[in-house]
Amino acid sequence: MKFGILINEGPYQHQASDSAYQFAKAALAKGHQIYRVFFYHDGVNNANRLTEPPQDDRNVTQQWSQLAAEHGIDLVVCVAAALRRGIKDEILAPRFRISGLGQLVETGIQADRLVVFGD
Amino acid sequence: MKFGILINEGPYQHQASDSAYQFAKAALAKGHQIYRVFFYHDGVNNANRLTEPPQDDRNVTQQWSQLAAEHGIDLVVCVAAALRRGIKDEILAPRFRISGLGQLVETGIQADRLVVFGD
Amino acid sequence: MTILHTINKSPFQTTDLDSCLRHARKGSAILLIEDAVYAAMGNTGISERVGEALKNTNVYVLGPDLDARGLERERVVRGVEIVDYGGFVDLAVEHDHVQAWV
Amino acid sequence: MTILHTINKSPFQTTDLDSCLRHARKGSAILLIEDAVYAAMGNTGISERVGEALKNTNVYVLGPDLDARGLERERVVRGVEIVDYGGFVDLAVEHDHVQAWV
Amino acid sequence: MSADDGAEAANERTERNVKRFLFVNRKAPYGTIYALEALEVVLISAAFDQDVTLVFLDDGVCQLKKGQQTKETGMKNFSPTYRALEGYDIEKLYVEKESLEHRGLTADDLLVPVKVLTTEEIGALMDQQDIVISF
Amino acid sequence: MSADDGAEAANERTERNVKRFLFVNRKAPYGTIYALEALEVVLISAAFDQDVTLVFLDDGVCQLKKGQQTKETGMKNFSPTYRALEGYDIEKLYVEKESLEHRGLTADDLLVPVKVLTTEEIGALMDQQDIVISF
Repeated sequence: MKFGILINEGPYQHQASDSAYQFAKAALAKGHQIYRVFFYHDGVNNANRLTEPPQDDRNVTQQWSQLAAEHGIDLVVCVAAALRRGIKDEILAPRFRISGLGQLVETGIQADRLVVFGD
Repeated sequence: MKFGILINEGPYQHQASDSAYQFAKAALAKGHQIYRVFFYHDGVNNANRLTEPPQDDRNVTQQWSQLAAEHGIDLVVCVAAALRRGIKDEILAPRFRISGLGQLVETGIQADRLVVFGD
Repeated sequence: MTILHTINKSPFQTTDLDSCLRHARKGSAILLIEDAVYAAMGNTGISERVGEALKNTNVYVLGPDLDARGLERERVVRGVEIVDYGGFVDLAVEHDHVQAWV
Repeated sequence: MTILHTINKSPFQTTDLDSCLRHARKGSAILLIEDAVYAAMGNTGISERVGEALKNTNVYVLGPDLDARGLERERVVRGVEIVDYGGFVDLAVEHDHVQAWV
Repeated sequence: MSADDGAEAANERTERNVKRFLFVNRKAPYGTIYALEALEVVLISAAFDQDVTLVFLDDGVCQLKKGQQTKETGMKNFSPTYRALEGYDIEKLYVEKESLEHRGLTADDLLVPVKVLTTEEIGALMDQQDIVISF
Repeated sequence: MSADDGAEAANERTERNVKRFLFVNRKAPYGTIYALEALEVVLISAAFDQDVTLVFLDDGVCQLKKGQQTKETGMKNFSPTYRALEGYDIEKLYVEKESLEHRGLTADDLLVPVKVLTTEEIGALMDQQDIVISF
């Protein structure tokens, strides 16, 4: 089955991105496909490559970059939400790309299920 | 009177930073002093100079930079919270500085009132 | 000592107002800001609770946040005082400390 | 059609669980994740409400989120089923759509 | 409200690759950005020619309150955009009766014409969707 | 709990430029970061030789639940830090009785020794502070 994932909160402040990551890993392990992960609202902050958490903690951004590299997942950051919050190409982590909100609607159309992780 | 202000949320997602800004302006207009504005948790995202909201909306980061320039306000971003969220000197807006959590405790000690704006 | 309690979340969505009201002592002040301003309105499911609170505490609401949400000032519960940001500052000065129920 | 409802906020702090329970139709499923896992625990101020919900809906709770918060699996309300992330995925597959009460 | 629009309409949707999108608005405006950014998604969705429905419940009903004046807070008043939805052929706006009443509001307090539904009817509406995006 | 520690102690605090800091913890751990980052402020405050008190109420009481195991969620288990507070001479930890009971918990469920207070007593404690930082 093809899953779309929507993440509405930034890393660390809320568990949303962690939960979505665990969900995505479990879905892949079961042979499902992740059609796209769309980052909206403060979710765009997950794409900031400058993130540098304490060494004994997970790096949420790197986890997404790596999962995307391993499984060819499309990580899309909403351009309007990103501009508002200062997430631009110059600080974008690997495998993330900035695009329009249409990519979220398209995810809804193409994926079999859309799972939302929020505040 | 000397006010300390603590901001716990990033710009736009929550009203916290807007409310704090209006409070600070009103306090200054009444002849009070803002001892320091401390940015903690996602509040550190207020310091991202790459922020570029739509033209018909306020620029929360610029507002703080300008208010600080006009009134000599100390804008301090917590280093631990900032590292976790990828806010570093290279993207720091004018007049913000990154420092330790001790600056928050010190604000509590030195200011007559500490006002917290959060989630 | 007297406290200025601030609440910023909708009373319909979170239990923050409830918790504040349980802890606020006689003579303290409560200021409703941001999404908490809905608590100041009359004829809602929680207006009575706010009316009760007025017996022991002074309740204020931030006018600019009422206006932003299109809440008519004349529909505010009787006894709740409307202040602007300057009034918020004054309240912070007048009380010994400010406690946010974030 | 059947819906998988997900809730992620503490039932003691927000009204999200209440709202979900009011809208969830007979036969739908509710999955408690993140801070909503407190709703799965027995002997709390809201356990009864969850017990009521079990009559019409299937209630699940995410085990890893229980563990993170130190909530003993044996103290979970009888009838609430504990799943892991793989179980979350299965539930999403089994239902026609997923609706988050964020 | 066409609670069940029948097998014919369903078939037509499948052929045109049209899905039923439900946007669930449950948050008050201004305190958080969800209402504003939700509206941005809704507007974009219009360009995709999908079957779009908006439902406002809990504090979401407050998004539609008339007379919003944000000047003194320094924030942008985005409420006029709700009036623009009709121009994008987004016409299915449902508001929950119980949520309105609990907040002391009636349909007359709202800035756009909406259909008021009961909790039961909203629950039924949710059941009929393909994609639910909640804010 | 020394509800009122008298004029003498108050004078001594003023001379030493010591303020009464109250950290109010009202949020559950892990769902949001507030509990973890609150603890970081508390630890720093110890270095400033202030009069520090921690109060846990509402969902904040859940921060102290024994047996937290975060491995499967991928998050960091920060609960052992509460046990370290004593080493920093932060010993005034108060937990609200009503909040515990409402969540089906008792002091035995908590990972550090605390003093359990009623809502009324917590209210009194709040009144006696100079600085209140809430998370």
